[in-house]
Amino acid sequence: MIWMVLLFPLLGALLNGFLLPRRSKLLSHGVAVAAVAGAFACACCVFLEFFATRHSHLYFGFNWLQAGKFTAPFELVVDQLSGLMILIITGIGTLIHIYAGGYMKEEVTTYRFFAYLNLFVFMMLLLVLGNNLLVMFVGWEGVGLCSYLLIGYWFQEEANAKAGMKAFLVNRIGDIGFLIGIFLTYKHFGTVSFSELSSWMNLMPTLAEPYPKALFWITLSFFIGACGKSAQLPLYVWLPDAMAGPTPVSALIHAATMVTAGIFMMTRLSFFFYAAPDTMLIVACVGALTALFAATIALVQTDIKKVLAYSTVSQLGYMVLACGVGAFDAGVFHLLTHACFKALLFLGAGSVIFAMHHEQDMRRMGGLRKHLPITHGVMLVGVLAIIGVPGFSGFFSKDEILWKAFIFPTYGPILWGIGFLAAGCTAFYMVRLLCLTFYGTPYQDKSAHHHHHPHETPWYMWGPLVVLALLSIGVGYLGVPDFLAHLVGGHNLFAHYLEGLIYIPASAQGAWGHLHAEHAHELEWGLMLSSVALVTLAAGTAVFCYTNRPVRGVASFLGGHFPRLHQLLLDKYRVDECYQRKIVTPLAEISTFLWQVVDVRVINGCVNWVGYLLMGTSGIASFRMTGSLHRYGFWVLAGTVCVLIISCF
Amino acid sequence: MSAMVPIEHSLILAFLLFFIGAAGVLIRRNLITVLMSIELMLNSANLLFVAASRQVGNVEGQVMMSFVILIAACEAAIGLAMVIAIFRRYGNIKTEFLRALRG
Amino acid sequence: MVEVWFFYFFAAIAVVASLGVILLRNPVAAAMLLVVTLCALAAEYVLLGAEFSAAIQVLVYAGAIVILFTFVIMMLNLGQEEVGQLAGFSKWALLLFMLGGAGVILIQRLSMGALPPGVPGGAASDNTYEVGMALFTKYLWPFELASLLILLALIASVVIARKPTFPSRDA
Amino acid sequence: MMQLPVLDETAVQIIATIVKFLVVLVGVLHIPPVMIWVERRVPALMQRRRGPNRVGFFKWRLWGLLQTLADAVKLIFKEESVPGSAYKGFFHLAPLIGLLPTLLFVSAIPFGPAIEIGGWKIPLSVIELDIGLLFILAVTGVGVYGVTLAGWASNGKFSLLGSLRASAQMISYEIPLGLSLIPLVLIYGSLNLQQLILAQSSVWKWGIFLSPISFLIFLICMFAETNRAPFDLSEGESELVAGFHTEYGSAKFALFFLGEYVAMFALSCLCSVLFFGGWQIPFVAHEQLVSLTGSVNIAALCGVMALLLKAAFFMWLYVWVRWTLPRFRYDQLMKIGWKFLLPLGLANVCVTALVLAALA
Amino acid sequence: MHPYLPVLLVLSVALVIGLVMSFLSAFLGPKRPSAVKQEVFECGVAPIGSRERMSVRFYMTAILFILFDIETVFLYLWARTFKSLGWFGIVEIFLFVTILVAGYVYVLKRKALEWD
Repeated sequence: MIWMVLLFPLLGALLNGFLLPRRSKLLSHGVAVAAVAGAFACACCVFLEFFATRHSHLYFGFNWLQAGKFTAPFELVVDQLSGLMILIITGIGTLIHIYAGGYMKEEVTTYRFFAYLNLFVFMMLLLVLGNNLLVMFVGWEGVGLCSYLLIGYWFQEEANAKAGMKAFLVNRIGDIGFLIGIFLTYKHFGTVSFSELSSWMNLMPTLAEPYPKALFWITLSFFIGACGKSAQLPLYVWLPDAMAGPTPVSALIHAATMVTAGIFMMTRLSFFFYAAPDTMLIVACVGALTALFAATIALVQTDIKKVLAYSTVSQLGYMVLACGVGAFDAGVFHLLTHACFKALLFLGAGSVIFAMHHEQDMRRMGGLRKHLPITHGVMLVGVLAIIGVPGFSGFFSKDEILWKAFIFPTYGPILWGIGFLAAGCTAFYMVRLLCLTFYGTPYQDKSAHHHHHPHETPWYMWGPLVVLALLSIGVGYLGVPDFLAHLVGGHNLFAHYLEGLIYIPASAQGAWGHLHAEHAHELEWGLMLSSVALVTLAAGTAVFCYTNRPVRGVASFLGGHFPRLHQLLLDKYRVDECYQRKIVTPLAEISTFLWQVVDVRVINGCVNWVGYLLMGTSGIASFRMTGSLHRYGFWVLAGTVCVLIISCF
Repeated sequence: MSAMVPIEHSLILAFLLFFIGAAGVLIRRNLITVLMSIELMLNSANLLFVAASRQVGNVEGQVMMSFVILIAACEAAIGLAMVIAIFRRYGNIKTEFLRALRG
Repeated sequence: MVEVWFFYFFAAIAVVASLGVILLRNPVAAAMLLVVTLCALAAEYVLLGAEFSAAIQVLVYAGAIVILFTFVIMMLNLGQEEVGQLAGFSKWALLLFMLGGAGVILIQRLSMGALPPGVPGGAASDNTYEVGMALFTKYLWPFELASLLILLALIASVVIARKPTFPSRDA
Repeated sequence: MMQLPVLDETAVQIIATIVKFLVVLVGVLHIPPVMIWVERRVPALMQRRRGPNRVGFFKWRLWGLLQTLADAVKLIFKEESVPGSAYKGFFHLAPLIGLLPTLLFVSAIPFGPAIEIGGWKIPLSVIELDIGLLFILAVTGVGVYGVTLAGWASNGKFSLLGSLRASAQMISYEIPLGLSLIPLVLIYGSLNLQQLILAQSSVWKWGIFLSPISFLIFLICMFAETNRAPFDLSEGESELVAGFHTEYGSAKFALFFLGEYVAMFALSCLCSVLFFGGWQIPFVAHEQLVSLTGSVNIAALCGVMALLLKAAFFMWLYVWVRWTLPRFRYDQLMKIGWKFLLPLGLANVCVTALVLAALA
Repeated sequence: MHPYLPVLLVLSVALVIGLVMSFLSAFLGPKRPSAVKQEVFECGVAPIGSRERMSVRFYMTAILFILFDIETVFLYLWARTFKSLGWFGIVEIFLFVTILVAGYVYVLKRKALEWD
């Protein structure tokens, strides 16, 4: 069954890529949806099978790599984490595939799109199911490749192609970190299998040198990998640009699944991270800073997808923060809820864009509530979920993370404070997005080059949205924090579910005692209420600023009073420019030097010189090269005879 | 069937055939004859396979021999196709026209 | 000992006929003598207890491959005068034969008595069956690859022989 | 010391082989005259003509049977004319090269069960091999050379074209011929003709019932392999005068004729052997026959008669078809061979194998 | 007796008889050669000989023949061992045949076998 989960998307990709007639869009779409839906059905079976026993199960495929003592079997694992992940990937994947059929209706090469998309699902499944680092790495690189292909799907436009390349190159930096992590792991532990590493860490009561130091570097390397894939500071720059791809791609790859691979990987290796508190501090800081940093940029963006992209970076920052403070379960829970509501928001934005004929600038929207009632409804749910209104999924997950950050012994309240501010920003920019898009007065296009009224999307586009909206509300109740759940006599189902998987190794128990310590519920209540208050305040401000007012209210306010700050935010802190100046340009100059001088002059020169020498001298020898078959044949034979004669003596 | 032909006989016969074939390759100017001489050389190899198979008492040499026949068939097919192509190009099939490899 | 005399008889036919293959001026005659050589060798295979090999020698080699040669000779309709000449290479050929002669002596000196006596009664009772079993079990992959080789030869010969890529010179 | 030659097994079998072959040879030498007579009288009957009926001694005209004898005598006493531009050696050898394989072919047919003479058990086939089927395929393959050489050696336009056509046709139909026999090997598990016959012990185990498609393919190939109507393109009189034997006359022409009829006879025998139980008489087991007649030899002769009768049916079929069906065009001929019979033969092999494996 | 001895015997006897027969009329028939008689027959007009070249399709036929001949031989081997190999053999030979049929289809698609 587990193999079927993998086989279906692969088959779909191959069919779409190689076999299907190129013109039938319906067939391409049908095959792609069927492949992912089939995988989802199988994944459900696999998950239920696992859920019945809660015993992680290994599936051995074949002996993949073997060199000396090193072995890397092609082996899959189904446990709490990968079981959950395959459900997310195939479930949300199915919805997005269905949606994409409508969104990509006007495309000519849909088969290419769906082939990539199915391949992505396959690679992502491989990533989460692999039982060793190498299989995971194959998936890791595979999703990177698909991401590259899909960002550059409309490669005819140079900007898109460049965005794809940027994503690929930035990811490479992270990948190198990941690879170094794999190498170091193998060097110190002699295996790359998760189950073996996990049991090794579990059995060690204390860690002697060199392990603590090694673990610091190992986890740091892996974290760099996670930074690349999950778009953390300073490697987040590719994700906003990745919005050049089609919106379903943004929803599936750059919001729900691939970008969370870093969080997934860190959770998979949580036993390492727990044992390396120094790395954890770095992780927590990077996460918190990313959350706030991206949220502030999102405040002033005008492109609807860019807002969502920075929002994604910010939310990923929350997850990384959760990992950093040791609350991997909260991180994974936020991953789950975020997957639902961010996919919802992206698809909703996609519907808006679709209805607006590929207009992405929010300043040119407005008053769409009348035209797109369903989209408006689901977007509202999504926004409420992401800003953390009580009762919606985002509330539970974000609150859990902030609480865990608060009780983190080192700089805990500071981390909480940053996250808290970011939550405020989130509420503001999301409500701003909603107001600009759906409320207010419709934008009057002076040039009036399109006369179409925006229409509600067809059922197969809003259907998935409704499902995702229901999920965005419902999923949250799986992870109601303990202190709230106790009110109704329950407990945190999600944390309970992950208990068997995420454990603190014996050697690191001391450092993480606070996670299980008793805390005053009053404090928890207080924090929660304060964040609700902040969210309400921020949302209220946004509503106040952006409805029934000239639209550029706050922009003009900011621009009027803090023009430099406003410009800085609009320029996204000028990180890209800085990278360009400090890294890309010098690199290009060095490369040019290597090319122009070292390669062309020195290396080519040497090779050419040798070549000229040989050409000059070979003229002397080539008098024997008559081109006569007989002579060649004769020398072959004569040589053979000579060898035979020599071998006789 | 009881008496066995000593393998040395087969060796010598194979050797003679091989050298006759090799001589054909070297001394003839006609591509088709050259190809036929190559067939002779292949046959000498076949004879060795069969004789060796007899010598060691199993049939693997004969299996090899059938593979060699298969290869000979493919070789003849492609070789003669090239002869036809060469004939179209040069109007005859003398080997001295094939001097593209001259240094 | 009758077998040995038969062996000599067919060996003589094979050698004489193969000499004819390389020396005759007429390509069709050469092809026919090639058939004779092949059939004589098939007889040798029978004497060596390899009746399946003998059968495919006649069936495939004499019955198919040489037919192809004959067809090509007839298709190109090469006259005798066009094809008969020797390459201007006779002194090398002389050397070759000297080397060949030396080789014969060498083989004789080396092999007579030096090789282990063969396994008696080595000929299988059901030769075809044994060859088939060996081919389809132990040599499974070579067998399947052989089909790819045939495919390759088929496609290559179609491509090469079909259309002239250059205008022919004599047209 | 002089010693009387003692007849041992080898000597007896060698003598028996030569005798059997001579008997077969004499037998097949009678086929062309009889067949030519049949080929003249049967169409005459079909077309309400009289056909040849003049030649005779005094009053005995024997329904024109003697006409063919006269023809034979005429052929032998005619002047032999060789074209000046012909390749002489091959011109003379070609009919022989064409005839030898067919003689080998007919020698490989088991005409009956073994007989016993003076305590020696003598099989009723001249050549009995374990790989009889492959042997037959091999000699038919070599048989192409006769046709090819004849046309080439004549060095004439019509002969060359005729011979190329004929040999291309023969090799094209050799493949389906070979493929059509594979299901029989699959079913009966042997390549030995005598064993194939013995395996068809009852009528319902005859090849025609167990593998009817094979029979169909084989029948078509039989006609094509012998260059008989409706596949007699190589000697299409209207376009090629007479095909590869245009330049042949007198005894050599007779040899070609002989070769053609022997090939027809051999293929008819093979057809009876493979698909109609060979020398077995329907519904009468051989052991029954032996006990009925009281003698192995008489029973064997009955078997020979049965086989010859079955073969005679196919010989007659040749004539019947010749005067019934029109000739195919050459492209149609090749199309039938390569695009119909070959895929059909392959499919037949595959289906037979699947069915057998499923039944096993 | 060696089972192949009869082949040799048949061949030699047939060769002798065949030679006798083919030279029978050389002895019995009249010999009156003339230049016209020795011309190649081309429907009575002056012969122009057979110097033109034949269609490449004959060659294609022969190529296909070789390749399928080999296939047939291997099929015979398989048929002979079919009862021992069973399904394994079927799978093996089907793969073999499939690959060859691919080549066959290629030849058909290239129309190398079209006689027109």
